[in-house]
Amino acid sequence: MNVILFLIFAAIAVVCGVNVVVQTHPISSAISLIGVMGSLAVLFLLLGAEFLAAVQVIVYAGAVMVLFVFVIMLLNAGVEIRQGRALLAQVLGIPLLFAFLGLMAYFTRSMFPSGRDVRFGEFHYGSAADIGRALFTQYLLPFEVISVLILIAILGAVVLAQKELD
Amino acid sequence: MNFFLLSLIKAVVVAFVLLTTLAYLQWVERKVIAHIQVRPGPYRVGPHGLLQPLADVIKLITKEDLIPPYTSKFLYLLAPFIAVTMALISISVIPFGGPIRIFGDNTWMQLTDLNIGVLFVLAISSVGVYGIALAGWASNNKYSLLGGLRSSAQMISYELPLSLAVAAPLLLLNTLSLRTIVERQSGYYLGFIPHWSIFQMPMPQIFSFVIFLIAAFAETNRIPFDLPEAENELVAGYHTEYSSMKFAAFFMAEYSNMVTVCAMTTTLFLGGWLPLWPAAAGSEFLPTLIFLFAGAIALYHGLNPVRRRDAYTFPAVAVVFFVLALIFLVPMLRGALLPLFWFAAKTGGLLFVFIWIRGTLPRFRYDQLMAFAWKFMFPVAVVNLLVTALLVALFS
Amino acid sequence: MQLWLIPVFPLAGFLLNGIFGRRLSKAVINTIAIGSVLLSFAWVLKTLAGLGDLSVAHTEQYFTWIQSGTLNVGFDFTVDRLTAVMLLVVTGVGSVIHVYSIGYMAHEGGYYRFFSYMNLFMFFMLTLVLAANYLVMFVGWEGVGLCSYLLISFYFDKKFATDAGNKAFIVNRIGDFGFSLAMFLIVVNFGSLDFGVVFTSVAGKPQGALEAIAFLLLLGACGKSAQLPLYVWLPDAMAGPTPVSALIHAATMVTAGVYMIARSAAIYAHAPAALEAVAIIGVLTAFFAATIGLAQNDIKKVWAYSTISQLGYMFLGAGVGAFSAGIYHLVTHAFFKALLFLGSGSVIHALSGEQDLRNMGGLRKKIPWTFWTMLCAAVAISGVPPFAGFFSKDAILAAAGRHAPWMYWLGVITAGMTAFYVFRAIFLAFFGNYRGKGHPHESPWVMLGPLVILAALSLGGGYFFKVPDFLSPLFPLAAEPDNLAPMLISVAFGLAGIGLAAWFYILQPDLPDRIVATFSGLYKLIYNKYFVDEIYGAAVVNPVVEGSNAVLWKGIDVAMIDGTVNGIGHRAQGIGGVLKKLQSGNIRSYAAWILLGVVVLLSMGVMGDLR
Amino acid sequence: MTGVPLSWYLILSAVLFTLGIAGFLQRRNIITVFMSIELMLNAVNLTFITFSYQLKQVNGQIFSFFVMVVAAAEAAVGLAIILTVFKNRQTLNIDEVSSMKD
Repeated sequence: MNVILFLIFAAIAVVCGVNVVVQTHPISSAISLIGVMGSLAVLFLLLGAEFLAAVQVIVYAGAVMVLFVFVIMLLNAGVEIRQGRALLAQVLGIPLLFAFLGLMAYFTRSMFPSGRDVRFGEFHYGSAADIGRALFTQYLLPFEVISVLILIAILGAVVLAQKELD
Repeated sequence: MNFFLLSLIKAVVVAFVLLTTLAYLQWVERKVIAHIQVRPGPYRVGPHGLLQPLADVIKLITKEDLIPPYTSKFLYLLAPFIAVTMALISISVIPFGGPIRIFGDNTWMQLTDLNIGVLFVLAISSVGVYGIALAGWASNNKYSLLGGLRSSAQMISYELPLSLAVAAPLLLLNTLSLRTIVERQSGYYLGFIPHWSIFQMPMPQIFSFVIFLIAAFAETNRIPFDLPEAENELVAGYHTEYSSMKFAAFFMAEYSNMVTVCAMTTTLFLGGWLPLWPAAAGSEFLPTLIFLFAGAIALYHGLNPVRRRDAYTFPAVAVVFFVLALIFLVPMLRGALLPLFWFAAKTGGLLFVFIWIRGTLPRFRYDQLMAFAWKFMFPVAVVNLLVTALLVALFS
Repeated sequence: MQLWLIPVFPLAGFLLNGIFGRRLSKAVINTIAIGSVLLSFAWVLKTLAGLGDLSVAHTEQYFTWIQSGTLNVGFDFTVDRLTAVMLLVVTGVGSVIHVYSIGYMAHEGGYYRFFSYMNLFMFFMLTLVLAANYLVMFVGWEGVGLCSYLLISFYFDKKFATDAGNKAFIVNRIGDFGFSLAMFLIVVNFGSLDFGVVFTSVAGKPQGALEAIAFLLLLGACGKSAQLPLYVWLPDAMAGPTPVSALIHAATMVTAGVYMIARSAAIYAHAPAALEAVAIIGVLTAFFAATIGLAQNDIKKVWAYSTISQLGYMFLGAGVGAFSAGIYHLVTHAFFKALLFLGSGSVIHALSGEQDLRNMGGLRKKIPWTFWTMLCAAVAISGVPPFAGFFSKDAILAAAGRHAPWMYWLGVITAGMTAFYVFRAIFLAFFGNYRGKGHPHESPWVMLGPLVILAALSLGGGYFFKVPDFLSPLFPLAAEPDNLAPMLISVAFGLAGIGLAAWFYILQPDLPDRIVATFSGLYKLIYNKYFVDEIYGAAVVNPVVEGSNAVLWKGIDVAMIDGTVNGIGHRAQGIGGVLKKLQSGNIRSYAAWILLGVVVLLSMGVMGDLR
Repeated sequence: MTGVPLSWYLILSAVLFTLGIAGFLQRRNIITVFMSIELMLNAVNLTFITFSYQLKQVNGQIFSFFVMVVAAAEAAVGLAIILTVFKNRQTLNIDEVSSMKD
């Protein structure tokens, strides 16, 4: 059951991920990315992070990606034009990517040869209460700092958007 | 395998009831609005137009299914699918009633209970935006696009006060599971004031309730916040280019969202399936009384018919009501049906408010809508949340 | 006693008028500006009335300003009898001049600006006077310099006015430089800047240090009070409006140097060489400026040189040890010189801006109030008994006579010249036939009122305000030998000067021209103010400018500093020119580079067994 | 029930991350590039949560939470910047937005 669920959603994630890269229309990429996020949320659930799974959907799929879609619609972004001068990226990109992937896989295999198997329900420290307790005790300072960051981001977005209106 | 079988049965029952409700909700809406506007409403198909939903469904199914040219076909088809799926899915975590026994198994009148039920509903509803946004985009129509843009901005904006309004009662109830939420609202102050969130000490969540309800109007694109489908500006908004069953899907999604939102309001603020006053004070006989009263009225109209056929239809309705009243007197069934009655009564009352407001209020202008969300609802919700948190921290 | 309120009233007036003045009506601006100064004056009176006989200084400490090591400078104010005299002069004469300004400035632009600057000046002047230590005094010192600059350049659309402002500011810098050095020396030697501490511990300090401090303070005083050799800015400062000349450049600010030397009397008492220098500078300045004043045709320039000359008297008084006589002359001079300026302002006002004496004449009948009040001032400054100038000048000359006869004689000759040039101006302006073109008209009462008040003070101020007696606790009076001869001589010289002026300019109006023709060389020398400005230009200003140009700018700045910096820049540019090929501006190639780096690092990890 | 080896999750994460890089390298539309970054962040989140499971600690989830918050902030500001760029240059092509090079 675990394996089946993992394989299904991993496959969805990878297919959607590939789609993000190969689709030429930004809105198709965006939809595919939402697919990746959704399947990742399920994987989070499998890993016992139920709160984060919900947050993943609410924040990423529900807010961030809606913003993306909104901007794509607003700018009426069309199919992208394939013209560029990034010779390096074109030539070096693909081989480098494969090298990177291979190295990462090698590391993972060699560093975690006998990692514990993931079984749904074995880990149950991911509830909202656990996250909240950690956030408001051990990670209180980062939490406050990040709230200030959010505030700054809001102000920045407002300032930028305001300038656009003038 | 009992688990799966039970779940299947429950799912089928819930789906059937929900879909029927959706169909008839539309009839109810047309009737209520008609009466608000002093006209009869649907009247031809069946007695008092009772079969109108069926006729509508047949009409929609048999209509020509148009796909406009120069559109992204995949997205065009995906949009109504997303809309209706996301709208229907959230009903699965709503508890309709307490524990019951079916075929010797203990179960709950709820499809499933999640630890993060509230977050689940929020997540699903936030994904629901895509249905409308993509429909607007994929139709390749400027009115649709404007409708889609408006709805995405509107729904993102109103999600904030909505979530903040949800957070406040959660501070009181201390759980995210919807079933536990209802259970923690049981009990009475002084023997008659229920422990519902809107009454619960130390901070009655009346403000949250109002904010949630207003934000819910916006989230469901209902008047006075139905900017995405403002007829006089945008033809029909995001579903201008949709026809036949795809159009019906959007309609279903809208009504289903309404039902979900009302059910969520009931669960979060109005104590779910819990009765208004204690059973000891006779709350268990209320349904019987109501149905008896309704039957008596129907019987009276049947005995004094305005039209000839009323002499047959009204007595028949009266009989149905009397049977219902009797069913509520059977002790074995009453235990299962009373929670359902209370849940349906509360949800139905809220739905009536939705329809009532649609019949009464005009539409906002778009900038007013946004200003209202950000400059009024959001601050009020934040203040409410802070005050609640403070009081909870001080008194519990 | 809330001493701080005294300067704060004008400061409030400055802020109100400065910030909101543009939108206020003239009536409101007047109320704020004059009201604040009058309030200040009233508060001075109340304070002095409440402080008793002031034989002991009354000090108030507000807050610690600078705390550094053992040095502790507080923002403190103090009042003793010297301060009291200065406060009365500053706020009293200041109030009168403010009232006068309403009439004089009525038709000028920048009305609110003028009054806000005037109030700011009052604030700084009162701070200077009230200061209980050298640093707070320096604040006021610099502040009045700033206001002087601002008001000289008041007509900032005229180049000569802004040039004059710059000149005043720059020349004053030299003096301020001396003052700050003196302060440093005081800190080093005394460890404190408080007057009380410094003056009580002055005995026993090294003689050299005290002389140095005293000389540096003298340099500062020379700058502020326009003494040789730093007097050159004052004549040009007449470019400002006449009330400014009266208030700042005659009555108050320029006397700050005298005040400061009198305040530092304890130091000078132990620095005889510096004190002698004060006397010499004073008497030479008095004589020198008076000679220039003989030949000036611009009425305000005459008073300017007269002011320098009278300031020289004050320095002389201080330098021969008669500090109280110097302050006495400061007070009377404030009355009659302010009156002369205001009167000439009234004349200028009557003639719609005409300042040249040669274009006046016969105004006696046309503007009688102005004439009579100015005549009062003229007799006062000429030392005619029993008017104000007589007492103070006589006190100074008497002290000078006891100190050194040559100073006395030079002072007496100067007194004669003073009487001559003052009456020359009076006769040229008010007697004879009218030589101008416009139609003179008497000034409004708001201007004449102050003139009358000041006239009364000029006539009776010397007799009624016996400043030396009042100051005797601070500066003991010298035992005066009962000898009337010096006094009679100086009075005689003064009357002779008046008579000579009358002979030259009323009885024999063509005589001056013949004398000028005879001594044309000398006349040109005097007329051109001994070419001092030109000499300074050639000897100081030009070498500095040229030197800066040739050495500092072209040599050091361009060749060395710029050369080094630009050289480094060029190198970096060269290297960057090669490296910039990497910076294609294409973000995707940057990403590719980063990826390359990551892959290289990972491979190194694999090879180096990162585990 | 058999479990899924932990390394599968990590490799999935690596694959998604690589896909993100690929999108960054190959795509020209600024918005798509931005989405590729989001994809990479998601991949990293998966890694964090996997390690959280492995170490039986909640810390990894907290990090992941912070990443999401930062991503949200970044999206808001980034999209505002994209709007401004589009407003000023009428293009979304990342290769044409290169005036910093000179």
